[in-house]
Amino acid sequence: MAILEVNGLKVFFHTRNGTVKAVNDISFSVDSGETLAIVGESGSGKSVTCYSLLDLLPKPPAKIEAGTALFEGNDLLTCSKDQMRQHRCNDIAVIFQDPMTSLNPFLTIGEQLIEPLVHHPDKDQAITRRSAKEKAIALLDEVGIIDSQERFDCYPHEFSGGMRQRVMIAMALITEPKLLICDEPTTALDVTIQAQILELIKKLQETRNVAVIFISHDLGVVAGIADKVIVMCEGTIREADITDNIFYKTKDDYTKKLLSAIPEGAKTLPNRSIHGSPLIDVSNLKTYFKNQSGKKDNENQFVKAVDDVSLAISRGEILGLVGESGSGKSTLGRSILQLAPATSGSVKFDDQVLTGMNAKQLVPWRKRMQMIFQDPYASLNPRMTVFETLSEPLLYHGLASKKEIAQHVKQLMDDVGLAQAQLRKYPHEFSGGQRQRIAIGRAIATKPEFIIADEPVSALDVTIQAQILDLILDLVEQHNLTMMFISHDLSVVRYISDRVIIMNRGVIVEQGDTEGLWARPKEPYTKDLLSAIPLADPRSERLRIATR
Amino acid sequence: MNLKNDHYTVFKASKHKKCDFIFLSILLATCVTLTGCGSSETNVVAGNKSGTLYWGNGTEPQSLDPQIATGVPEHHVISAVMEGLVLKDRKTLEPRPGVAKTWDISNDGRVYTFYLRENAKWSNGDAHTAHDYVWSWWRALQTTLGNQYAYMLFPIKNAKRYYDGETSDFSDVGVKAIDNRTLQVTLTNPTPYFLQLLDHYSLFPVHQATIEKFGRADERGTRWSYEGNLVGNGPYKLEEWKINRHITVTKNPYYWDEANVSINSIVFKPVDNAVTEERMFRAGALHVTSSIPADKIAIYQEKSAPELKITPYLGTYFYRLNINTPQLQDKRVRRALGMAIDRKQLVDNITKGGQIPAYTMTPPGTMGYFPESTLNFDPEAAKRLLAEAGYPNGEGFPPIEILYNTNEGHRKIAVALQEMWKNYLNIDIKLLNQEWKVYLATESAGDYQISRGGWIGDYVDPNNFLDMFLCNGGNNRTGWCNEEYDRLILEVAPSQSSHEQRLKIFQQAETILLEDMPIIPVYTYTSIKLLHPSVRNFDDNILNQAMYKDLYLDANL
Amino acid sequence: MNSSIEENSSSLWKDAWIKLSKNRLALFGLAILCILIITSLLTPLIAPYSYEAQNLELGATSPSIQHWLGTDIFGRDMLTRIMYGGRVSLMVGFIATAVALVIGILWGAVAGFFGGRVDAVMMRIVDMLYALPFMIFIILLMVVFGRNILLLFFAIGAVEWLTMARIVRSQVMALRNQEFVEAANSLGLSQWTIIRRHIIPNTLGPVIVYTTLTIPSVMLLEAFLSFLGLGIQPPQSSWGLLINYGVETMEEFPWLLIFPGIALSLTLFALNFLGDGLRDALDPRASKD
Amino acid sequence: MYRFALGRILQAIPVLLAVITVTFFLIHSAPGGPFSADKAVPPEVIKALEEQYNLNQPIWQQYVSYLGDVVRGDFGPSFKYSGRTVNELIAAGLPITAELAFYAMIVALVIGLLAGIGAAVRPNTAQDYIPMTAAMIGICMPSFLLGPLLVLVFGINLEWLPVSGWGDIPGDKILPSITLGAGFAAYIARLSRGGMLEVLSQDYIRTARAKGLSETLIILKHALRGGLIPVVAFLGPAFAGLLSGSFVVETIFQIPGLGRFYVQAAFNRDYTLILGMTIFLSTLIIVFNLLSDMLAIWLNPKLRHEIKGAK
Repeated sequence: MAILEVNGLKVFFHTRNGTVKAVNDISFSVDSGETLAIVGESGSGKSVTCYSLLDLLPKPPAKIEAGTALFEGNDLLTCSKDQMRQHRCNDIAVIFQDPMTSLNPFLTIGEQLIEPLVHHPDKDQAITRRSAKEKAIALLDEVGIIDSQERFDCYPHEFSGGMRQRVMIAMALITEPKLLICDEPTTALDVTIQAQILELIKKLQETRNVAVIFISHDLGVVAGIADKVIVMCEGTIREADITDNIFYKTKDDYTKKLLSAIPEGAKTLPNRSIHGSPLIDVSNLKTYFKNQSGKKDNENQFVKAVDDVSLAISRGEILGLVGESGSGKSTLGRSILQLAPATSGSVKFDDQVLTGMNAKQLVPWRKRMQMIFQDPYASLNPRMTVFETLSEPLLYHGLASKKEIAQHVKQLMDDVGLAQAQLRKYPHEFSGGQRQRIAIGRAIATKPEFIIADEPVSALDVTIQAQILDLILDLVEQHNLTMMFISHDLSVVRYISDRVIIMNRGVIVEQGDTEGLWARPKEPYTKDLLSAIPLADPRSERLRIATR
Repeated sequence: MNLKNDHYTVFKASKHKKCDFIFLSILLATCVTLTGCGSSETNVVAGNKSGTLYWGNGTEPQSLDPQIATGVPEHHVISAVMEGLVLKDRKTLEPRPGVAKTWDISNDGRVYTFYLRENAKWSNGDAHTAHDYVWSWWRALQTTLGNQYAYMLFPIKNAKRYYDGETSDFSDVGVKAIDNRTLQVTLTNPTPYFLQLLDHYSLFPVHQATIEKFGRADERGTRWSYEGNLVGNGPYKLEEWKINRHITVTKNPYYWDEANVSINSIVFKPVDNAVTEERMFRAGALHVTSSIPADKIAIYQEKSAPELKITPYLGTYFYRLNINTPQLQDKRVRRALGMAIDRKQLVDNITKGGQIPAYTMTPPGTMGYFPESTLNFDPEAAKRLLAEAGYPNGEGFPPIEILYNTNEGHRKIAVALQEMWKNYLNIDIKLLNQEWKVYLATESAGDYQISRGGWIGDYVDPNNFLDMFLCNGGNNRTGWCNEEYDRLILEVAPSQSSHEQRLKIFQQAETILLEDMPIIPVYTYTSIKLLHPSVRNFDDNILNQAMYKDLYLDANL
Repeated sequence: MNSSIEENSSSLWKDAWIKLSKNRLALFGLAILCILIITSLLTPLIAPYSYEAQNLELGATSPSIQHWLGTDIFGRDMLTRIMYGGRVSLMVGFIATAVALVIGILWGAVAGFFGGRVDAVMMRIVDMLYALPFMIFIILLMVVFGRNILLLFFAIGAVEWLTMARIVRSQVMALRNQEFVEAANSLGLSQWTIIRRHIIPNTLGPVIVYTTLTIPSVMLLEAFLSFLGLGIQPPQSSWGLLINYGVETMEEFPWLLIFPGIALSLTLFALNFLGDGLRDALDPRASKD
Repeated sequence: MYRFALGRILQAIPVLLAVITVTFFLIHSAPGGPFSADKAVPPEVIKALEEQYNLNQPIWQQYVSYLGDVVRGDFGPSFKYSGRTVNELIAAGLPITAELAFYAMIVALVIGLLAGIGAAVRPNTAQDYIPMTAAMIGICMPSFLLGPLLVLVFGINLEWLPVSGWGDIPGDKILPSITLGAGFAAYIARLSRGGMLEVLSQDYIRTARAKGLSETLIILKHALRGGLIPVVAFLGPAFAGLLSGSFVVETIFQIPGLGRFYVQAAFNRDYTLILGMTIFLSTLIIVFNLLSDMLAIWLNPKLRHEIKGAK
């Protein structure tokens, strides 16, 4: 029997710029014990759908225009505020995407866990702090928090991302809900952690027999756990079916597009690297940071972000640098570009030692090496138009005169695939993919020889990701670039790079030719990484989860 | 839809009433804490019952040592806790017996013999003798003490010589205790106002044992005059001194005239802001104020409120003209400036406190002195004089600057004068105000063109006003010097045998001063205060001096 | 197409203006300010009376046909006085605030951007100035430099920039680790260029709001300083001084307080509306209308 | 935390020394000495006085010996209040000013937080606009205007409250506290509104709501801590402002606090008193800035953790 039945739901956002039809007439149902995945890119309305069920949307501007959402026969959309509190407390729980921001940084996790029990809307159901704590600790054990007794009194920042998401899950489960809504619960996590969390959700669902709505933009992630999948696009349902049908027998173009956008297989373009003296030569590079939270004894005084790394990049090569968060991969990139001061070791660019140069001496070299940053939201100055952003490097390095600048900028816009008419717009007026195009445009403006791309696609939707990867490959080809491509996503790295370096805890674990490494990983860490990649193939995914 | 990027706050209120209630109760609790409970009767009502007088006393007294203190607020407290040989009549200011029951004056007016009361005692019960005066006046003449009123003793024979170090033997000075109850004072010249000086605090006796207990006799800054230490001989004794809060004095049981002291205690409150003081008076916090804001006077006058007391005061408001300013060197210019001031307008519409337009430096009526003046308000004559001096219709007259110390009252007068001179003489005036000490430094250095000044008499005698403008007078500051004037004041006047003759000499000197006009008299001060009707026997006099022991409070009001 | 691109070069300000012109409240504020400024400029031509001519016999009178806003105790027309006072107040308010703004932004931006020792030393200097007795400082300035309206700006600017510097510093501290600053670094831009182009424009929001609050308080500070003898002298006046005098007689002649008070409040509200509008206009992210 | 505090205290020493030095030379170079008066003071008297207070020594010598005294905790005798020491005068005025500042702070916090939180809870409604408009006026309403207005209304017309004094009559502390606190209440209202709006749009508030907590609990427990951090950071500067702003209020209400002493001392050129008070007030300002920073750290578990770690 369906525990939740949504019919004809319409949610519009009434802003001063007009009405956005975020969710436009969708219907679906979930049975208890069943996992429903809602898949779609950002802006597809998948989160809005779920938030509207629990009355978590900001009103205004959001307004539920029509529809019903029957939870065990009661309409969630029209119930009173008190009833809604009851539902939130007893029936439906949410795991949010970002465990970083979804936990209150000012309260201990224990306090946050027991809250709904202690302050239950029904005074009769409220329990004492002591018994709530017992329950919470048991649950923390269940979700895999070690030393739960002590960790109970810790603050969120004292946990790693994965642990925080476990806490979040415990928090959702503590009221023993009948329906669990997971809103991109693994998107912010590393690939190995993601695998663990997915596994945990699956396990808990089975032991507790709860219904799950699993929201994700990543078909690979849902392949292994979903019973049914809904594909959403622009507020409407494109396709709804059981999982296997979606993956293997889809007829919908959009679903096909999603599936095809998942980077798969090796780089298709030839390796252009020129042997001989490398363009970049890093030897024994160490970058340490003063430890803020450690003790002041000599051993732990520094965080060894990059610890004795040597590598070389040939001209024309695309080097993939893979590592999980905290592995030091970004710091390595920044150290090579002299953006983070190296503690020791040397970086040579075209046989010239860069380490130890002052800012002024570096200026001519800066022109020749550039960086593309991860977050297209943060890496563009929000108060500069595209024109200004793109013209700045050109003017600063004297690559174009004031007269020619417009022409140059337009050329750049063409290169990165942006419409010239958008010159006057500000970053916030663009989508993530377009922003990343701007950032790429800025990086290639000075016609550099070497570019470090630091997770350039990890914040993007999968279809956009594919476009940007293709753009990068195009540009590398066109401008004969050398590139270091940093990513945590192994599929992406495999798709784009000639050679791969795996980094963990500041040191290089393994390196080698991309396909060789995929085929014959030597180190256990590499093997772990490779095996954790979720595949958009429900059958093999299920098999993998079962065998682990 | 990215929820994070949305401006609108995710919020709906459900339990609002409850929130508001909590907040309101916090606010209420705070209010209650601050209030205490209920209100009580005003100071005035309570004081009338208990015989306590609440006195608005200007600024916080800086010292109660009569030989160190200067200033009016200090005077008010000191004359409650100490007393001189002679007191003044509360209306006429004629000498009245104080510690001295009677006195003789020799025929040549140079030797005074005082007979002290048998029952004169210090507030600790010690005997109070003529020797106390000899010692006190010796102390008053010690330079190391830094007594700014030492000159008040200079009429006494050899006192100035002793002070200047020309003699080191105090027995040369004309003060002698013949026995415990007889004090003989010898003066250099017959000094008609000498008896008045005895009522000035610089000639009050101090208690030797107490002073020596807390330090050397000539040491400043000892603690002898503080709460719990001070021993005096006045109708009251110092009970409590809370800095910037109040000074309380209570009846002195050892006072010789204790039986006639009616008010049990006086609370002096330092209130240095006239606006606040007036509000306090209205709210019943004070019986007497030390002043009243000029703009409030009219309001009290309109309803002819009995509280408002306006009395002529022994003081002159004037402007100094710096003789060294090129355009002021010509006395015709100075006269023109003096004649182009409509003093009546000024006192009626600006100062509004019943001040009297002044055409002479000495206030009329000072010890029977009614000087005549050649000065009057005559813009036409002023214009002519200015033209004669080479500035027809003010043309070519360089702009001139009025200096005054920062004060609302001075500002208003300067602004009015600026406009009058512009109007009548067509000359440009600029104003410059300076903070008090800066103003003093500027004025003393002669670094000004026109500067406002004021002089309050220390004793009732024309001499006190006219000797300011001697060539080397410390308070002259105008650069003006006239030998004839100096001779009249320093030599001719003191040697006159009769009072009338002496006043004629002063008139001559005053005429010289006004003809040359290094100063422009503007008005004669009035003392303006608010006085609660329950305070009786607070009679008006030109020194604005209350006789505390005569006062009583009428509890029916 | 080409011509439109040429216009792009200073587009933040240009776009801000376009956005501002669509914000009715901000336009209202701007209009009020313009009226005030134009009135001030034209005052010598349009003022109904002389600001210094006294009529002592008339004295203080309440508003009437002849004197719309009444007269002060010298019988001077209040409307005229307020118009002339506005000249001084607006000038002092804008110039002194501008001085504080420039010093405060530069100081705060440099301290926040470089951090470490530079920051420590610069902020300790700010601490010290915070702790200094203002009164003595003013008296001394007055004595050493004499009376000078420039000194007034200096004195006010010297006080007001401290808070501005602190606000900007904390903003910059948050900004300097943003990726777009790092991107600018990787382009090889000089530190100064980064501060000027990337840091300061992004601190404008709080700065503008603080500025709109500073201008009225500067006007009142001017009154205090003029009262102490630094700054303007009678018969000239300013709104602050008029209010100051008005307070003394607010029971007897309330109009002497009310009308200058209204003038100042009007400016305050106009500035506030304009400030909020500007803040939104200068933030391209704020919704566009 | 101790280490952090200690570091800040050590940093304060050069600041204080600079304050002393600048003030010392400033006041000594201001025209007019402590003993100049309207009636010309004879040179003998001036000389005697200067000798007694060591003002006849070279200025640097005075400076060095003053520093020595200060280190020993002796601020010297007041020049003007003959016989009083500076320590004694500060001891008399400080408790009163401190109490006034404390009550004003309470007024500011209670009114400011109520208005600010209330406005943030219902943004863009009357509950937001009215207190925020009032706050804007409050920020610009000088206390020399607000004080007399309150006195006229509550003291004289309604006769509810005393018009002056401090601790003499019950209720005489209300009007001064409100007068002094009002401007700061306005600032706090704006700050807390901004802070609360920021926090209320955070994800973790949504989490709390999804857990079925009541709105009151969400505001008081989840939002308040983070939302008040800007207010806490403002408390240090606010305290400094309260201390220096107390002069006007003390004058209006005739309160015998430090502020009036300070200004009188400046006008009297009472060198030792000015210096003593400057040092004292500077120290207080530094200490309260430190306390407000420490409170902000303590409120934020992450910062607390970092500071603790650095120990």
